[in-house]
Amino acid sequence: MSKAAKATNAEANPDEQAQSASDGGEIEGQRDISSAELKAIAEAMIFVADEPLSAKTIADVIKVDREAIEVAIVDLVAEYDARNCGLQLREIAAGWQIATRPEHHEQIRAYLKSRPSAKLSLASLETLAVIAYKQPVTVPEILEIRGVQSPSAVKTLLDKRLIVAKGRKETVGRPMMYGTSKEFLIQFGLKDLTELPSIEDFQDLAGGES
Amino acid sequence: MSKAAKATNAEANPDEQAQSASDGGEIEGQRDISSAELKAIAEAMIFVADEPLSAKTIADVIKVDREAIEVAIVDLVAEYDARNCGLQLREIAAGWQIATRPEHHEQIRAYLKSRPSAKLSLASLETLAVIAYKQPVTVPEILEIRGVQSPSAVKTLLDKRLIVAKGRKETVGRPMMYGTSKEFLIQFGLKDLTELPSIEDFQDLAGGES
Amino acid sequence: MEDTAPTDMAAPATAEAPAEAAQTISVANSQPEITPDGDSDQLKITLGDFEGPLDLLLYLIRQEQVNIYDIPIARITDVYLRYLILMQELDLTVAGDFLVMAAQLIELKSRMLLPRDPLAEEEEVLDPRAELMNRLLEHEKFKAAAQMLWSRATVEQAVFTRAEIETDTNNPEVSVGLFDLLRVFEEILARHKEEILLEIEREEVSMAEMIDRLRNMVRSAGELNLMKFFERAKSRRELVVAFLSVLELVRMSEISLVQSETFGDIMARTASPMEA
Repeated sequence: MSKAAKATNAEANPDEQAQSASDGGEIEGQRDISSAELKAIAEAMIFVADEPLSAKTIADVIKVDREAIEVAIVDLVAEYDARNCGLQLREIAAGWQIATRPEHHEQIRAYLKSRPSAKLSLASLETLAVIAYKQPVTVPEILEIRGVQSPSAVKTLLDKRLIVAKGRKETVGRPMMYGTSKEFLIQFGLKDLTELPSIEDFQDLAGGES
Repeated sequence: MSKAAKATNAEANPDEQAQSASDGGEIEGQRDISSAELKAIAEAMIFVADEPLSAKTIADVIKVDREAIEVAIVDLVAEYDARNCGLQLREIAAGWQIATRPEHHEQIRAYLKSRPSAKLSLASLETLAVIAYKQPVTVPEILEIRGVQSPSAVKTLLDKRLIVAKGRKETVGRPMMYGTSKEFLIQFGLKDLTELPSIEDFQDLAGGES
Repeated sequence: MEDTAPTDMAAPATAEAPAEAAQTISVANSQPEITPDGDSDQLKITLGDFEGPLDLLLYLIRQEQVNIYDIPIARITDVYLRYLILMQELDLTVAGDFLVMAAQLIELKSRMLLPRDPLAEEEEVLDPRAELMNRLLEHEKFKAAAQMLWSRATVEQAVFTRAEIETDTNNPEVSVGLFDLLRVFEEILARHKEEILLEIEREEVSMAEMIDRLRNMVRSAGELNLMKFFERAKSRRELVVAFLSVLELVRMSEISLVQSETFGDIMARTASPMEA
């Protein structure tokens, strides 16, 4: 029995409906939705979604302006922060998600009996960095930058769904090109690829010593 | 990043520590946990749990008195109700659970229905793989290759418009042949079928080990 | 976790315990060390996660405290080669990439020794080290980026989302990517192959059947290439039966074997009436 299904067996409170009719403008084919209700619906929908949910998706489903949803979400984020509670509402992979706060990870791990999942090897991380910054990029191009022949790191990243195929390059042999996936954004806590620091920012680090 | 910093030096506010020492009493081998923190941890734990969580379980995991957790949860429930938000904290099956409120069931149902599903059952996925790589192919041929009956998977794929009929094969019974659709290309981000990864692409990746 | 190829030398190892080469990889702050071991001349080596020759070179440049923009090629080449020899002495597989770099360094070193062409314009004289320097700088940028990703992932691992909401357990759904399609297809093919093999195992050809088969084949064609006959065998056991049946028919003088040249094909023929 899903949590979502649990939500089905009750009627809306008549008082609230009356209230919602009094504020907020009417949208065609849709009953009035107060801003408080909009916030509540957005929160509930983000909660049941099993991946980060965009404001646009929410707006499309309940047939209101995206701006209204965006306002509601900004309000919600402020509420979550003000409550100083165990959860946060955050933007990730071009969507919104409810998640725990990092400071409680020890207790949550203790409950889930989970250990920090195996980290990627240095080879995989470097390969991932090359793909993230050079995408779409082919295996030969990755090997050229890394200076090593082993392409097995690419396979590891595919297996972990951190990268995806992005078509073929129109050169000799038509090699497959790779780019980062949505899963990559999620696992590395990124809103989108523009949130990655520029690769040139690492220039100062490179060769900076000595 | 600041989140990490928060996680590592998560020292409780001295005032709060003093408070919790006075009302909770210190538990062996466990640093003081303020009541605000207890509430946050309980909330986070209930959130990640895949079944209703009892106060006792939470108390056991973080090694505090059950009474302290019960107080924290009562506080939390009051907070949730006061916020008048999209979620509720409720007791069910001798445990606590975060769930959506019944009054939003319509919108949540609408959302769950609207979800584009790039998701396929394993049977459908296997059938799709056979059709993608062997097209045009008939149902008997698919059965032969997969070694299992798959007529319903073919129907699912037709319903999802991932495959289309491609005429009849000129053999006994003139069975219908199937191939992948334009929708298939769109969903898998392919320009054309030549962009499908080949077994060679995979072998190149696995072949790093000399 | 072991997702690097063995040739990558990714696993840290020590001179004392090379057997522990398969231990887990720690990404951060794992630098190799060479330290004198007590009074002896022996060097104690701790290898870091060298992901290839560029990594090793960068490390050596740091260790030797030389300027990456003005690398003393002769000195670095010597240190690099010494390092490779040490790795070989430790029985660590030195991957081809390391040897290629060694060759490039030696070539660079010799080019540095050549006198400059006095006729060449000053601007046209490119520093032979420029390409290597650029590759090193580029590589180091991505190493730094990898560290950044690592710390991001670490923070992210402390964040949890709600548990899966159960769906229909009878029909577990999987979200699909392009490579899933290929992987699944390969699995089907592999499964198919296994089934064929299993069927062959069950099918047993008796000695008598095999003798009949051989006899008929030789009779109908007049002669039979034995190699072809043996290749028809679908299992090791069937091959043995085929071999025995050839011996049996030769023993009974029903067939004779002919080899027209040394190492040539062996043909089975119906024994000629003269021999019979």
